[in-house]
Amino acid sequence: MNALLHLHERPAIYLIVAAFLLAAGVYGLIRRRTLIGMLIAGELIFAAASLNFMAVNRFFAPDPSVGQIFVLFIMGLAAAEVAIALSIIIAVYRNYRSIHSGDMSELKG
Amino acid sequence: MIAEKGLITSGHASDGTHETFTLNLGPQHPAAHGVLRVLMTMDGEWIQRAEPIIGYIHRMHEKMGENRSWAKFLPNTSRIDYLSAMNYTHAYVGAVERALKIEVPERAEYARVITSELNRISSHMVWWGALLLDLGGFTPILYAFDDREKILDLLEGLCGARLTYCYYRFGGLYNDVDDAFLKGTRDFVAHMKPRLTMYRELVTDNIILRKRLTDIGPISADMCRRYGATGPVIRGAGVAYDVRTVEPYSVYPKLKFKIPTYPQADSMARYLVRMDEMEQSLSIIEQALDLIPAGPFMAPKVPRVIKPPAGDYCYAVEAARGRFMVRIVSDGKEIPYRVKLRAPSFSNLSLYEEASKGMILPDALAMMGSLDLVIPDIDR
Amino acid sequence: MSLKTAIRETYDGFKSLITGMRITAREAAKPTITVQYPHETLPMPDRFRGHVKLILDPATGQAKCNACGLCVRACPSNSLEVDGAKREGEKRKSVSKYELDFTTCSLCGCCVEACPSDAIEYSKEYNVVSRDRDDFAKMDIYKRLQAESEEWKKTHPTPPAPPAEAAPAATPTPATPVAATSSPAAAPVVAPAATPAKPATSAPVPAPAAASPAAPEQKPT
Amino acid sequence: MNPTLEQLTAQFAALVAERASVSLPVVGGALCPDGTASSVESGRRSGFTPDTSGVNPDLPKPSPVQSVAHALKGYDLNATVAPDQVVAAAQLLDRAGFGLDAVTGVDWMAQNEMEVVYDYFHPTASLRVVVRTRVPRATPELPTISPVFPGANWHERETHDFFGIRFSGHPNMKPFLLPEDADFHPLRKDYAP
Amino acid sequence: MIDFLNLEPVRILLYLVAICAFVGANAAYLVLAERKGAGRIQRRPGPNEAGPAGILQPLADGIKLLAKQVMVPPGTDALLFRAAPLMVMAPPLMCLATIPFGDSIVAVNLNIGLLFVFSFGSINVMALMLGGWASRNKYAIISAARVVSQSVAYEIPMLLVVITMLMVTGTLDLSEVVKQQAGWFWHWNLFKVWVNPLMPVTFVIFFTCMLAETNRAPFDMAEAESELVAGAFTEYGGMGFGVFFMAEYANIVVGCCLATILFLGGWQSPIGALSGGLWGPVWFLGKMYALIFTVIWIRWTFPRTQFYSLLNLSWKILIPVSLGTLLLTGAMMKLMPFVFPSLH
Amino acid sequence: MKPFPFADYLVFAIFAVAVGLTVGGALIAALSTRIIRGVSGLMISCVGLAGLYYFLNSPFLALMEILIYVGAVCVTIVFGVMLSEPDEPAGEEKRRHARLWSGGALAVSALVFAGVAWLSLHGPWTAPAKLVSDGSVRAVGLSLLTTYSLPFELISAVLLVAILGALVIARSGRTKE
Repeated sequence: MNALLHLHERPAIYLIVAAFLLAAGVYGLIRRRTLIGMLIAGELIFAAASLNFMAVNRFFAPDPSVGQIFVLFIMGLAAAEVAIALSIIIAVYRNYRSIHSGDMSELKG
Repeated sequence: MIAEKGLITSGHASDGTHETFTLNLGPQHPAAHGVLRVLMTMDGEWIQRAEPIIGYIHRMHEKMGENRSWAKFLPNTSRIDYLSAMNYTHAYVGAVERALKIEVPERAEYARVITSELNRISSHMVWWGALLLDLGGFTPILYAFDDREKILDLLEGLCGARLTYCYYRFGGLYNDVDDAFLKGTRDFVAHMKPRLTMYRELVTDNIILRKRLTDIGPISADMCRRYGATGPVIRGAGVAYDVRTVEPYSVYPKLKFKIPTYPQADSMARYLVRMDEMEQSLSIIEQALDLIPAGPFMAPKVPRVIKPPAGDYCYAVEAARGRFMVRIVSDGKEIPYRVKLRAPSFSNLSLYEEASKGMILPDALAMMGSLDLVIPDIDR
Repeated sequence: MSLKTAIRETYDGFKSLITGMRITAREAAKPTITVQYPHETLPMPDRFRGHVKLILDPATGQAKCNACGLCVRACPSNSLEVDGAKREGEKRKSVSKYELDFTTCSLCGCCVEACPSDAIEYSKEYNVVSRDRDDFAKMDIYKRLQAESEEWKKTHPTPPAPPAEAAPAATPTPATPVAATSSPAAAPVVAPAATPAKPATSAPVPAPAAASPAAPEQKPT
Repeated sequence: MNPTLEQLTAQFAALVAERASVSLPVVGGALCPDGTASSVESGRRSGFTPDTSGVNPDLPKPSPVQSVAHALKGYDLNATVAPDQVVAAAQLLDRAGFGLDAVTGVDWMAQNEMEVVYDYFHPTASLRVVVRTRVPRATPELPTISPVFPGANWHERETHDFFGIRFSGHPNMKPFLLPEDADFHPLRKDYAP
Repeated sequence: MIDFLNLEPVRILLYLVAICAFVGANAAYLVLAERKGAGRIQRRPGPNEAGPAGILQPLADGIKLLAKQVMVPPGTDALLFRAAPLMVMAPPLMCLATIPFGDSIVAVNLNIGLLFVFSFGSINVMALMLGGWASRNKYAIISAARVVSQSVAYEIPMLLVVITMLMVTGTLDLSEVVKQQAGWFWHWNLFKVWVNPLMPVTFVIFFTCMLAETNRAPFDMAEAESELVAGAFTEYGGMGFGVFFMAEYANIVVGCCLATILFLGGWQSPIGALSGGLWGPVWFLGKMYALIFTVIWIRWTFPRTQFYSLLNLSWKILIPVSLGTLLLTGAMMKLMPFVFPSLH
Repeated sequence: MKPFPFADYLVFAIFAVAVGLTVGGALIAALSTRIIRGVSGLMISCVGLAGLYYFLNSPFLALMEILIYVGAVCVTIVFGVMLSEPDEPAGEEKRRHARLWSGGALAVSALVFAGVAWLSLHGPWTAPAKLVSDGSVRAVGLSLLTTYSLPFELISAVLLVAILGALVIARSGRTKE
């Protein structure tokens, strides 16, 4: 019981949750057939990475600001990625009337 | 753009890159001011095509005219455009008088001009408030209604009704203008002038309103001509077309007034025309109050049973929304053979489809507000 | 657009906004203008066109109407139904039924204008409410007159013995005495019998002084 | 160009020259002092025969264009044309700078005809022109003038609703003011509700 | 931070209850105040039948809304449709937890309170958007699209202004911000023209952005009645609509609280004394309600702006000007370090 | 102030809620068929993640997570959803094929989960002897502007390029102004 109450002070739980987020992201990436769905799955993977960073930063890093800085960078990258990806998705949608990845396979050079 | 299966019919625009959807604006919509339906084909918020669909309160006034005597049609004329009922009655009464060659006494003519112009002011006030309501300003309509109430009280004291006056009769008036009315009208004119200044400061000068109306909804003079748009719409396109001067009727030739025109042909021009018209109407009323003679208010010999000689007769007046014309066709009987009501809002709305092409939704609604539509007038 | 005009425009725009707010603040400081309707009412203008009502002949306590039917013919919407009967001891016909279909009446006033004997006028009643459609579809004007007539009888405890002679002589008398005599008692009559749900306060100002506004002048010929 | 339109052209030219430049108000009647000439009720009509919609040269030619006193009638010029000439008349008036005011019909049941009336106004001159034509009641059909005056679109739809007059070539002859399923034409004299 | 939770959960719970009550009462009575204010401006009495001077009107409205069936129209995404009102109500409640109403009257005295308010405030957009989208109504969807472009456009100048204020105050702690403005009213940030000569302009920008972020007239694009019927809430009835409505007022309260704290000295009195104890909330609420009254006043004076001029205003005027104030403040800080004692 | 007696339980409850939101949100994001619910799942997951960051001693990042992910990323994705038609096409694929796909995906992700979890639990983690900074906002800010100033600038450049790129790509199709 005591162990359960201090769960939030154990690194393992964070790492496992991060692993789960990663797995969910991977599943989504494989399973989703629309570009936006894939984008969401990608965001989950980013979140997994961030959580890992933070957990390691909190429990194992000598300088607890480094992990936070990296998570901030990840957030910035994620925002940039979303902006670009969505603009691409919209451009694709305009041209192909669809954003299903299967339909994209007919793209020709 | 926004496509949802089953809910939004998606189609392809001509260039193939934009998806359109259909927006049913009305028959119940806050901006329609009645039961007007506009079927809009939208590309996002951009209008590709806006087709007004009318007839939801069609009452077939013209058929009603064909199955009752000439005099019995009088109450109907107040109910076509309930906001400028005086003008409409004037046109019908004028047509019958023209057919019967009745000379209307001068006192009655001046009274008609005074009441018609009061009616025009009250109509423009409703338009002003309603336009501001369309544009999201809530307060002006209540100020306008406060002032309009004074007009309605005057007219109610005169003829007993506030909206559907039925005040004119063939050859004169229903009852005489009394001193209380004349004095009340003078007081109203004095009261109204500073109020118009207030209107200008509160709304016309407002930067938000100017941004919303300037350069929005251009309707060129040629377009007005081809669609038959009259009234403030054509005057807002720079053409000084006003029935009061083009086909002078009643005692208007004896009164001095300006026809406000603005050449910009946008919504702001139409707005300013109406605001100026209120001032001009006040000046007309002042002059008419000074000029109104004593005397009878009914022509001496109006037949008890009206039987206009066979033929067709037109009579047009400048109603608040534009040229209103009554064309009566008589076959010499007690009952009209045909009454055609040429309603100004009908023609003013008919250009909406062409004018609203490519506009953004709020602008199109602002333009619709600047046309000053009265739906019963369109549907008749 | 140069910077100067931009700044100028911004300044003007801002000033117009401030002006607008000043005006609404000024208006807010003024007293309210609305009339709180059920609690207070406005006086009705003399010429107000309510539904028609029969005029009581002050001399006889009976209706002036002789059921000639001109009003029925003048009505654009065929809302009137009038019937007359010859009463005992009277030379002319008098009204025995006067029904108004208020649901179709457009209050145009054609009937009042058409009446040759000035026997009908507009009531000042605008608060017409009922739960029953028939109260309007078959508005019994004659019954109201009878109620008025009863009131008249109370104020005139001894009705003149020979009414047949007095009646025609009294017809041309101006209408003002009617109001003078009947106005104190008219209030309950004006409030329609068919309005049980309505509080008594909502009755309009009872029968104003000049109840019959210059009736002879307003005829077209 | 047939005589009607020629007359119309000539009179327009004269009238427009006279009035368009002058500042208003001018009341009509100068050209036709008696001003009572009217072809409506007299039964005189344009050269119309039921089997062909064109002008029948056998019929005596009425004077198709009349000047009318504005004070008496409310319009200045009254032209009666054949059904196939309405478009030409509209084009003529369009070139002269006129605007379309209204299109409407009159059902002359006694003569078994329908009259279609086109009202034109001039935005700057005090000049109003009425163009009339007649079609048989059995087959009321006319060419549309909506390509010339787009405002006629609605007026013609309305006239079709009320009278059942078909305007061939009209882009959108759907029911307008009447309900979508209305199969009657209320302004026909034989219509009983 | 975790110790903090250990110590004061009861206090926080109590405060949360109090905040819920505060928001509820405010939302209810601001509606009444709005209607009364509109009535005053339009020279009519406003609601005056329910209770003396209409004081029970919110109660009557609430009962009416509660008694109505909550309709979920067919074709909607029922789950999101139901979730959106909750999502829209949660952020202002959270935000108010960090607002210091007085010297020590604050639920959670976060040292990054300002960030807290903004991060939770950003959820609001998402909620409106989901509500609009889930309604599957064309007007609602147009409104949702407008909400996004509008709040994205106005979040930028607002955050720029807030960054300016951050530079001036040097802290994200809202209580600290207020404490710095102690003394007479010229110590308020609004009047600190020696720090940044454009400070009043900054305040006007903040206020404008606040109006736009809360979808208030003249920027009420999201629920432009005459265009989009009721915008994102078109399909909502009963309490669903009521919650959206309350959330709008709760957001106004939050926005005005923030403006009070950042610019008008929070709970500090304008005369240099009488700030302590119960005087604090009095001053704070006085300033806040004055701002709210201005918001109401503006709504009933102006017409609605055009959508693209709204965006133009943000992108072409507010963002450049707020960037300008930001740079100016930075330059002033560099050039005149003596006016920024907090940094040295 | 006296410590609250059930504080530990409360903390645990809040922690459990945070973990639950993260995991549940991720599940919704990965499994839901309607894309708009996927976005909502992502949003829920981010809120839970913010709670976890809070427990990891960084309320600053918790708020940034909400501000950026919920306020910006999710809103942008929903906007993208509104602009296109992204719902999964139902019944287009053969059911067996679909089952195979999801089975495969499930296997892969389970493998990933197991592997990463094993690695995380059995990795050579050692707690540091002493901390060089306290990890506060001030410390983060200081190192952002000193040690990590180059990446910081690079990130801002990336963001700028992303904005411009997004503008260019999304604008090309639009002919109207």
